[in-house]
Amino acid sequence: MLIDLTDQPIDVAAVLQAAESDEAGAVNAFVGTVRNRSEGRRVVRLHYEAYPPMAVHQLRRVAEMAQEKWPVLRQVAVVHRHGTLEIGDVAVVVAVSTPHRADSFAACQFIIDTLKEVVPIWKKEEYEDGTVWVSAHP
Amino acid sequence: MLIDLTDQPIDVAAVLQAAESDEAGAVNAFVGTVRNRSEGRRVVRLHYEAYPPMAVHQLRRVAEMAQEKWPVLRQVAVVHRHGTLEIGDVAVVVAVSTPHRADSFAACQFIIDTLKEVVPIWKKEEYEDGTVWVSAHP
Amino acid sequence: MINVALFGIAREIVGQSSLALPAGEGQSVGELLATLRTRYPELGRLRSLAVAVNNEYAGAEVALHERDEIALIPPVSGG
Amino acid sequence: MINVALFGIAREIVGQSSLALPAGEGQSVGELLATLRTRYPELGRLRSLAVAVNNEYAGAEVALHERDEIALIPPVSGG
Repeated sequence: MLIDLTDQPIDVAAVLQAAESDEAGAVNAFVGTVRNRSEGRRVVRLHYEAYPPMAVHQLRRVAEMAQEKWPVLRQVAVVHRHGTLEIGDVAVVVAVSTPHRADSFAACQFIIDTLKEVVPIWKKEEYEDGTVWVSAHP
Repeated sequence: MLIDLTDQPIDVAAVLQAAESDEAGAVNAFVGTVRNRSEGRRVVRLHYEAYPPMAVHQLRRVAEMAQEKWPVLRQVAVVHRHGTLEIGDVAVVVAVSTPHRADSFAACQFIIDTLKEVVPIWKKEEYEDGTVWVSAHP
Repeated sequence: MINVALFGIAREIVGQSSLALPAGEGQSVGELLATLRTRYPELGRLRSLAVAVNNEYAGAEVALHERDEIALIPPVSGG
Repeated sequence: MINVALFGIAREIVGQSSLALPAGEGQSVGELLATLRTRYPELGRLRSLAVAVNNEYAGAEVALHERDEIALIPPVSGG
Protein backbone atom coordinates (compact mmCIF):
# COMPACT_ATOMS: atom_id res chain seq x y z
CA MET A 1 0.00 0.00 0.00
CA LEU A 2 1.31 3.44 -0.98
CA ILE A 3 -0.28 6.38 0.87
CA ASP A 4 1.22 9.82 0.58
CA LEU A 5 0.45 13.50 1.03
CA THR A 6 2.98 15.71 -0.69
CA ASP A 7 3.57 19.34 -1.64
CA GLN A 8 5.62 18.24 -4.65
CA PRO A 9 4.36 17.35 -8.16
CA ILE A 10 2.94 13.82 -8.24
CA ASP A 11 4.70 11.26 -10.45
CA VAL A 12 1.59 9.61 -11.92
CA ALA A 13 3.52 6.76 -13.55
CA ALA A 14 5.19 5.88 -10.25
CA VAL A 15 1.81 5.71 -8.48
CA LEU A 16 0.42 3.42 -11.18
CA GLN A 17 3.50 1.26 -10.97
CA ALA A 18 3.05 0.97 -7.21
CA ALA A 19 -0.44 -0.43 -7.88
CA GLU A 20 0.66 -3.11 -10.32
CA SER A 21 0.85 -6.74 -9.33
CA ASP A 22 1.73 -9.92 -11.21
CA GLU A 23 -1.38 -11.49 -9.68
CA ALA A 24 -3.73 -8.76 -10.85
CA GLY A 25 -4.47 -8.18 -14.51
CA ALA A 26 -6.51 -5.00 -14.02
CA VAL A 27 -5.30 -1.63 -12.82
CA ASN A 28 -7.73 1.26 -12.57
CA ALA A 29 -6.46 4.74 -11.89
CA PHE A 30 -8.19 8.02 -11.22
CA VAL A 31 -6.22 11.22 -11.75
CA GLY A 32 -7.72 14.48 -10.53
CA THR A 33 -6.30 17.56 -12.25
CA VAL A 34 -6.92 21.28 -11.86
CA ARG A 35 -9.61 22.48 -14.26
CA ASN A 36 -9.65 25.93 -15.81
CA ARG A 37 -13.36 26.37 -15.03
CA SER A 38 -15.57 25.67 -12.04
CA GLU A 39 -19.33 26.22 -12.18
CA GLY A 40 -18.90 28.64 -15.04
CA ARG A 41 -16.12 30.73 -13.47
CA ARG A 42 -12.60 30.88 -14.86
CA VAL A 43 -10.16 29.39 -12.36
CA VAL A 44 -6.66 30.90 -12.20
CA ARG A 45 -5.16 28.41 -9.74
CA LEU A 46 -6.03 26.30 -6.68
CA HIS A 47 -4.79 26.22 -3.13
CA TYR A 48 -5.07 22.95 -1.22
CA GLU A 49 -4.74 23.11 2.54
CA ALA A 50 -4.34 19.85 4.46
CA TYR A 51 -4.33 18.72 8.07
CA PRO A 52 -1.37 16.43 7.42
CA PRO A 53 -1.36 13.77 10.17
CA MET A 54 -5.13 13.30 10.02
CA ALA A 55 -5.19 13.45 6.21
CA VAL A 56 -2.63 10.65 5.95
CA HIS A 57 -4.44 8.64 8.62
CA GLN A 58 -7.79 9.03 6.86
CA LEU A 59 -6.31 8.23 3.43
CA ARG A 60 -5.02 5.00 4.93
CA ARG A 61 -8.41 4.26 6.50
CA VAL A 62 -10.16 4.75 3.17
CA ALA A 63 -7.70 2.35 1.50
CA GLU A 64 -8.28 -0.18 4.28
CA MET A 65 -12.07 0.15 3.94
CA ALA A 66 -11.68 -0.62 0.22
CA GLN A 67 -9.59 -3.69 1.06
CA GLU A 68 -12.34 -4.88 3.39
CA LYS A 69 -15.06 -4.34 0.78
CA TRP A 70 -12.97 -5.90 -2.04
CA PRO A 71 -10.80 -8.67 -0.56
CA VAL A 72 -9.58 -9.31 -4.14
CA LEU A 73 -7.80 -5.95 -4.08
CA ARG A 74 -4.09 -6.60 -4.59
CA GLN A 75 -2.52 -3.16 -4.40
CA VAL A 76 -3.75 0.30 -3.47
CA ALA A 77 -1.88 3.55 -4.04
CA VAL A 78 -3.25 6.97 -3.12
CA VAL A 79 -1.25 10.19 -3.35
CA HIS A 80 -2.71 13.65 -2.73
CA ARG A 81 -0.93 16.91 -3.29
CA HIS A 82 -1.34 20.09 -1.27
CA GLY A 83 -0.12 23.65 -1.65
CA THR A 84 -0.66 25.89 -4.67
CA LEU A 85 -1.53 24.13 -7.94
CA GLU A 86 -1.73 25.58 -11.44
CA ILE A 87 -4.21 24.62 -14.19
CA GLY A 88 -3.49 21.09 -15.43
CA ASP A 89 -1.52 20.09 -12.32
CA VAL A 90 -2.33 16.71 -10.79
CA ALA A 91 -4.02 17.03 -7.40
CA VAL A 92 -4.70 13.38 -6.61
CA VAL A 93 -3.99 9.92 -7.98
CA VAL A 94 -5.78 6.75 -6.86
CA ALA A 95 -4.67 3.45 -8.39
CA VAL A 96 -5.78 -0.08 -7.53
CA SER A 97 -5.21 -3.52 -8.95
CA THR A 98 -7.53 -6.52 -8.97
CA PRO A 99 -7.59 -9.82 -10.86
CA HIS A 100 -10.69 -8.79 -12.85
CA ARG A 101 -11.50 -5.38 -14.21
CA ALA A 102 -14.98 -4.64 -12.85
CA ASP A 103 -13.63 -4.74 -9.29
CA SER A 104 -10.83 -2.33 -10.18
CA PHE A 105 -13.32 0.28 -11.40
CA ALA A 106 -15.61 -0.14 -8.39
CA ALA A 107 -12.82 -0.06 -5.80
CA CYS A 108 -11.09 2.96 -7.35
CA GLN A 109 -14.36 4.88 -7.52
CA PHE A 110 -15.17 3.98 -3.91
CA ILE A 111 -11.79 5.30 -2.79
CA ILE A 112 -12.00 8.65 -4.58
CA ASP A 113 -15.66 9.14 -3.56
CA THR A 114 -14.91 8.36 0.09
CA LEU A 115 -11.69 10.38 0.07
CA LYS A 116 -13.70 13.43 -0.97
CA GLU A 117 -16.06 12.93 1.97
CA VAL A 118 -13.67 12.26 4.82
CA VAL A 119 -10.08 13.33 4.16
CA PRO A 120 -9.29 16.69 5.78
CA ILE A 121 -8.08 18.60 2.75
CA TRP A 122 -9.60 21.90 1.68
CA LYS A 123 -9.62 23.44 -1.77
CA LYS A 124 -9.70 27.19 -2.33
CA GLU A 125 -10.37 28.25 -5.89
CA GLU A 126 -8.74 31.44 -7.06
CA TYR A 127 -10.55 33.41 -9.76
CA GLU A 128 -9.48 36.64 -11.43
CA ASP A 129 -11.67 38.55 -8.96
CA GLY A 130 -11.51 36.62 -5.70
CA THR A 131 -11.31 33.26 -3.97
CA VAL A 132 -13.82 30.71 -2.65
CA TRP A 133 -13.42 27.72 -0.30
CA VAL A 134 -15.09 24.98 -2.33
CA SER A 135 -18.28 23.42 -0.86
CA ALA A 136 -17.94 25.34 2.40
CA HIS A 137 -21.48 26.71 2.35
CA PRO A 138 -24.82 25.02 1.53
CA MET B 1 -8.02 11.25 -29.78
CA LEU B 2 -5.09 8.83 -29.54
CA ILE B 3 -5.70 5.35 -30.99
CA ASP B 4 -2.81 2.97 -31.48
CA LEU B 5 -1.97 -0.69 -31.95
CA THR B 6 1.68 -1.41 -31.32
CA ASP B 7 4.09 -4.31 -30.93
CA GLN B 8 6.30 -2.19 -28.67
CA PRO B 9 5.99 -1.69 -24.87
CA ILE B 10 3.25 0.86 -24.04
CA ASP B 11 4.33 4.09 -22.34
CA VAL B 12 1.48 4.29 -19.81
CA ALA B 13 2.35 7.82 -18.68
CA ALA B 14 2.27 9.09 -22.27
CA VAL B 15 -1.19 7.61 -22.82
CA LEU B 16 -2.48 9.24 -19.64
CA GLN B 17 -0.96 12.54 -20.67
CA ALA B 18 -2.69 12.29 -24.05
CA ALA B 19 -5.99 12.05 -22.18
CA GLU B 20 -5.47 15.12 -20.01
CA SER B 21 -7.26 18.36 -20.73
CA ASP B 22 -7.31 21.76 -19.02
CA GLU B 23 -11.11 21.65 -19.31
CA ALA B 24 -11.46 18.27 -17.64
CA GLY B 25 -10.65 17.70 -13.98
CA ALA B 26 -11.09 13.93 -14.04
CA VAL B 27 -8.97 11.34 -15.83
CA ASN B 28 -9.81 7.67 -15.50
CA ALA B 29 -7.43 5.08 -16.84
CA PHE B 30 -7.63 1.33 -17.15
CA VAL B 31 -4.40 -0.62 -17.55
CA GLY B 32 -4.59 -4.30 -18.47
CA THR B 33 -1.50 -6.27 -17.57
CA VAL B 34 -0.48 -9.90 -18.03
CA ARG B 35 -1.43 -11.98 -14.99
CA ASN B 36 0.58 -14.95 -13.80
CA ARG B 37 -2.59 -17.04 -13.36
CA SER B 38 -5.72 -17.65 -15.38
CA GLU B 39 -8.57 -19.80 -14.10
CA GLY B 40 -6.19 -21.54 -11.74
CA ARG B 41 -3.46 -22.28 -14.27
CA ARG B 42 0.00 -20.75 -14.13
CA VAL B 43 0.56 -18.54 -17.16
CA VAL B 44 4.09 -18.33 -18.58
CA ARG B 45 3.45 -15.63 -21.20
CA LEU B 46 0.80 -14.39 -23.60
CA HIS B 47 0.65 -14.04 -27.36
CA TYR B 48 -1.68 -11.39 -28.80
CA GLU B 49 -2.54 -11.68 -32.46
CA ALA B 50 -4.29 -8.75 -34.14
CA TYR B 51 -5.95 -8.02 -37.46
CA PRO B 52 -4.29 -4.61 -37.61
CA PRO B 53 -6.34 -2.44 -40.00
CA MET B 54 -9.65 -3.68 -38.60
CA ALA B 55 -8.39 -3.54 -35.00
CA VAL B 56 -7.41 0.12 -35.36
CA HIS B 57 -10.69 0.90 -37.13
CA GLN B 58 -12.74 -0.82 -34.41
CA LEU B 59 -10.74 0.82 -31.61
CA ARG B 60 -11.58 4.17 -33.19
CA ARG B 61 -15.25 3.21 -33.49
CA VAL B 62 -15.41 2.25 -29.82
CA ALA B 63 -13.89 5.60 -28.86
CA GLU B 64 -16.40 7.40 -31.10
CA MET B 65 -19.28 5.44 -29.55
CA ALA B 66 -18.10 6.61 -26.13
CA GLN B 67 -18.00 10.21 -27.33
CA GLU B 68 -21.59 9.87 -28.56
CA LYS B 69 -22.76 8.39 -25.25
CA TRP B 70 -20.80 10.92 -23.16
CA PRO B 71 -20.68 14.23 -25.03
CA VAL B 72 -18.80 15.62 -22.01
CA LEU B 73 -15.84 13.41 -22.90
CA ARG B 74 -12.87 15.66 -23.58
CA GLN B 75 -10.09 13.28 -24.54
CA VAL B 76 -9.88 9.57 -25.30
CA ALA B 77 -6.69 7.55 -25.62
CA VAL B 78 -6.61 3.81 -26.32
CA VAL B 79 -3.44 1.84 -27.01
CA HIS B 80 -3.34 -1.93 -27.39
CA ARG B 81 -0.22 -4.01 -27.72
CA HIS B 82 0.21 -7.19 -29.74
CA GLY B 83 2.93 -9.79 -30.06
CA THR B 84 4.45 -11.79 -27.21
CA LEU B 85 4.01 -10.36 -23.70
CA GLU B 86 5.61 -11.48 -20.47
CA ILE B 87 4.01 -11.50 -16.98
CA GLY B 88 3.47 -7.93 -15.78
CA ASP B 89 3.64 -6.42 -19.27
CA VAL B 90 0.99 -3.87 -20.17
CA ALA B 91 -1.39 -5.18 -22.85
CA VAL B 92 -3.84 -2.28 -23.08
CA VAL B 93 -4.33 1.23 -21.74
CA VAL B 94 -7.59 3.18 -21.96
CA ALA B 95 -7.64 6.75 -20.62
CA VAL B 96 -10.42 9.34 -20.79
CA SER B 97 -11.00 12.78 -19.36
CA THR B 98 -14.26 14.43 -18.36
CA PRO B 99 -15.16 17.50 -16.30
CA HIS B 100 -16.65 15.36 -13.50
CA ARG B 101 -15.37 12.08 -12.21
CA ALA B 102 -18.38 9.76 -12.42
CA ASP B 103 -18.46 10.17 -16.20
CA SER B 104 -14.77 9.32 -16.47
CA PHE B 105 -15.29 5.98 -14.71
CA ALA B 106 -18.38 5.10 -16.76
CA ALA B 107 -16.85 6.07 -20.12
CA CYS B 108 -13.57 4.26 -19.46
CA GLN B 109 -15.39 1.11 -18.39
CA PHE B 110 -17.64 1.27 -21.46
CA ILE B 111 -14.59 1.50 -23.72
CA ILE B 112 -12.71 -1.45 -22.23
CA ASP B 113 -15.88 -3.58 -22.04
CA THR B 114 -16.79 -2.84 -25.66
CA LEU B 115 -13.21 -3.23 -26.85
CA LYS B 116 -13.19 -6.75 -25.46
CA GLU B 117 -16.32 -7.58 -27.43
CA VAL B 118 -15.57 -6.14 -30.84
CA VAL B 119 -11.88 -5.44 -31.47
CA PRO B 120 -10.25 -8.23 -33.52
CA ILE B 121 -7.40 -9.14 -31.20
CA TRP B 122 -6.87 -12.70 -29.99
CA LYS B 123 -5.07 -13.81 -26.86
CA LYS B 124 -3.29 -17.14 -26.60
CA GLU B 125 -2.23 -18.12 -23.11
CA GLU B 126 0.93 -20.15 -22.79
CA TYR B 127 1.18 -22.51 -19.81
CA GLU B 128 4.04 -24.78 -18.86
CA ASP B 129 2.24 -27.65 -20.62
CA GLY B 130 0.49 -26.09 -23.57
CA THR B 131 -1.41 -23.15 -25.01
CA VAL B 132 -5.07 -22.08 -25.24
CA TRP B 133 -6.82 -19.44 -27.35
CA VAL B 134 -8.77 -17.58 -24.67
CA SER B 135 -12.60 -17.71 -24.89
CA ALA B 136 -12.52 -19.52 -28.22
CA HIS B 137 -14.85 -22.32 -27.14
CA PRO B 138 -18.12 -22.25 -25.16
CA MET C 1 -12.01 -15.65 -56.39
CA ILE C 2 -12.55 -14.19 -52.96
CA ASN C 3 -9.78 -14.06 -50.41
CA VAL C 4 -10.52 -14.70 -46.73
CA ALA C 5 -7.95 -13.70 -44.09
CA LEU C 6 -7.73 -16.01 -41.09
CA PHE C 7 -6.68 -15.21 -37.53
CA GLY C 8 -6.14 -16.84 -34.17
CA ILE C 9 -7.74 -20.23 -33.67
CA ALA C 10 -9.44 -20.05 -37.11
CA ARG C 11 -6.01 -19.73 -38.73
CA GLU C 12 -4.81 -22.74 -36.73
CA ILE C 13 -7.88 -24.85 -37.60
CA VAL C 14 -7.54 -24.15 -41.32
CA GLY C 15 -3.77 -24.42 -41.16
CA GLN C 16 -3.08 -21.32 -43.23
CA SER C 17 -3.45 -17.57 -42.84
CA SER C 18 -5.71 -17.01 -45.82
CA LEU C 19 -8.02 -18.94 -48.13
CA ALA C 20 -8.86 -18.27 -51.77
CA LEU C 21 -12.32 -19.51 -52.71
CA PRO C 22 -14.14 -19.54 -56.04
CA ALA C 23 -16.65 -16.70 -55.85
CA GLY C 24 -19.53 -19.19 -56.19
CA GLU C 25 -18.72 -20.76 -52.84
CA GLY C 26 -19.28 -17.52 -50.97
CA GLN C 27 -21.61 -15.11 -52.69
CA SER C 28 -22.90 -13.91 -49.34
CA VAL C 29 -21.48 -13.89 -45.83
CA GLY C 30 -23.93 -16.61 -44.83
CA GLU C 31 -22.91 -18.83 -47.73
CA LEU C 32 -19.22 -18.29 -46.99
CA LEU C 33 -19.75 -19.33 -43.37
CA ALA C 34 -21.73 -22.42 -44.44
CA THR C 35 -18.99 -23.43 -46.87
CA LEU C 36 -16.23 -23.01 -44.30
CA ARG C 37 -18.13 -24.82 -41.54
CA THR C 38 -18.71 -27.76 -43.86
CA ARG C 39 -15.11 -27.90 -44.94
CA TYR C 40 -13.63 -27.32 -41.44
CA PRO C 41 -16.10 -28.75 -38.90
CA GLU C 42 -13.97 -27.53 -35.99
CA LEU C 43 -14.95 -23.96 -36.89
CA GLY C 44 -18.50 -24.90 -35.92
CA ARG C 45 -17.38 -25.68 -32.39
CA LEU C 46 -16.19 -22.14 -31.69
CA ARG C 47 -18.17 -19.89 -29.34
CA SER C 48 -18.85 -17.56 -32.26
CA LEU C 49 -17.67 -17.00 -35.81
CA ALA C 50 -18.13 -13.70 -37.62
CA VAL C 51 -17.12 -12.30 -40.96
CA ALA C 52 -15.64 -8.85 -41.46
CA VAL C 53 -15.93 -7.07 -44.78
CA ASN C 54 -13.73 -4.01 -45.24
CA ASN C 55 -13.07 -3.76 -41.48
CA GLU C 56 -16.74 -3.92 -40.45
CA TYR C 57 -18.68 -6.86 -39.08
CA ALA C 58 -21.05 -8.06 -41.79
CA GLY C 59 -24.45 -9.73 -41.47
CA ALA C 60 -25.27 -13.06 -43.19
CA GLU C 61 -27.06 -11.36 -46.08
CA VAL C 62 -24.14 -9.10 -47.10
CA ALA C 63 -22.90 -9.86 -50.63
CA LEU C 64 -19.19 -10.46 -51.14
CA HIS C 65 -17.14 -9.03 -53.99
CA GLU C 66 -13.69 -9.91 -55.26
CA ARG C 67 -12.18 -6.59 -54.18
CA ASP C 68 -13.56 -6.75 -50.63
CA GLU C 69 -11.17 -7.28 -47.76
CA ILE C 70 -12.76 -10.30 -46.09
CA ALA C 71 -11.73 -11.88 -42.80
CA LEU C 72 -13.00 -14.66 -40.58
CA ILE C 73 -13.29 -13.47 -36.97
CA PRO C 74 -13.24 -16.16 -34.26
CA PRO C 75 -14.17 -15.09 -30.68
CA VAL C 76 -12.07 -12.02 -29.87
CA SER C 77 -10.16 -11.83 -26.58
CA GLY C 78 -8.27 -8.55 -26.54
CA GLY C 79 -7.84 -6.29 -23.54
CA MET D 1 -6.70 24.37 28.51
CA ILE D 2 -7.58 22.55 25.32
CA ASN D 3 -6.04 23.46 21.99
CA VAL D 4 -8.12 23.41 18.82
CA ALA D 5 -6.38 23.45 15.45
CA LEU D 6 -8.21 25.36 12.71
CA PHE D 7 -8.12 24.82 8.94
CA GLY D 8 -9.49 26.29 5.73
CA ILE D 9 -12.51 28.53 6.04
CA ALA D 10 -12.72 27.88 9.82
CA ARG D 11 -9.20 29.26 10.20
CA GLU D 12 -10.18 32.32 8.17
CA ILE D 13 -13.39 32.91 10.15
CA VAL D 14 -11.61 32.72 13.49
CA GLY D 15 -8.63 34.65 12.14
CA GLN D 16 -5.99 32.34 13.62
CA SER D 17 -4.74 28.81 13.08
CA SER D 18 -5.44 27.53 16.59
CA LEU D 19 -7.47 28.41 19.64
CA ALA D 20 -6.71 27.73 23.30
CA LEU D 21 -9.85 27.37 25.41
CA PRO D 22 -10.29 26.85 29.15
CA ALA D 23 -11.17 23.18 29.58
CA GLY D 24 -14.57 24.15 31.02
CA GLU D 25 -15.67 25.63 27.71
CA GLY D 26 -15.36 22.35 25.87
CA GLN D 27 -15.63 19.30 28.05
CA SER D 28 -17.25 17.40 25.25
CA VAL D 29 -17.19 17.73 21.46
CA GLY D 30 -20.79 19.00 21.52
CA GLU D 31 -19.99 21.65 24.10
CA LEU D 32 -16.92 22.75 22.17
CA LEU D 33 -18.98 23.16 18.98
CA ALA D 34 -21.66 25.11 20.88
CA THR D 35 -19.05 27.44 22.38
CA LEU D 36 -17.37 28.08 19.02
CA ARG D 37 -20.65 28.63 17.16
CA THR D 38 -21.72 31.17 19.76
CA ARG D 39 -18.44 33.00 19.64
CA TYR D 40 -18.08 32.84 15.81
CA PRO D 41 -21.59 32.82 14.32
CA GLU D 42 -20.21 32.45 10.81
CA LEU D 43 -19.14 28.91 11.70
CA GLY D 44 -22.85 28.07 12.01
CA ARG D 45 -23.41 29.01 8.38
CA LEU D 46 -21.04 26.32 7.06
CA ARG D 47 -22.46 23.25 5.30
CA SER D 48 -21.04 21.11 8.11
CA LEU D 49 -18.66 21.40 11.02
CA ALA D 50 -16.99 18.40 12.61
CA VAL D 51 -14.44 17.85 15.34
CA ALA D 52 -11.50 15.48 15.06
CA VAL D 53 -9.86 14.02 18.15
CA ASN D 54 -6.51 12.32 17.62
CA ASN D 55 -7.06 12.10 13.85
CA GLU D 56 -10.54 10.52 14.09
CA TYR D 57 -13.92 12.16 13.66
CA ALA D 58 -15.56 12.41 17.08
CA GLY D 59 -19.25 12.35 17.98
CA ALA D 60 -20.87 15.08 20.13
CA GLU D 61 -20.65 13.00 23.31
CA VAL D 62 -16.89 12.38 23.18
CA ALA D 63 -15.04 13.90 26.15
CA LEU D 64 -12.04 16.13 25.46
CA HIS D 65 -8.78 15.99 27.35
CA GLU D 66 -5.88 18.41 27.51
CA ARG D 67 -3.48 16.04 25.77
CA ASP D 68 -5.86 15.29 22.86
CA GLU D 69 -5.03 16.58 19.44
CA ILE D 70 -8.25 18.43 18.62
CA ALA D 71 -9.15 20.03 15.27
CA LEU D 72 -12.19 21.77 13.83
CA ILE D 73 -13.06 20.30 10.42
CA PRO D 74 -15.09 22.49 8.07
CA PRO D 75 -16.54 20.87 4.91
CA VAL D 76 -13.70 18.99 3.23
CA SER D 77 -13.07 19.39 -0.51
CA GLY D 78 -10.05 17.32 -1.42
CA GLY D 79 -9.65 15.24 -4.52
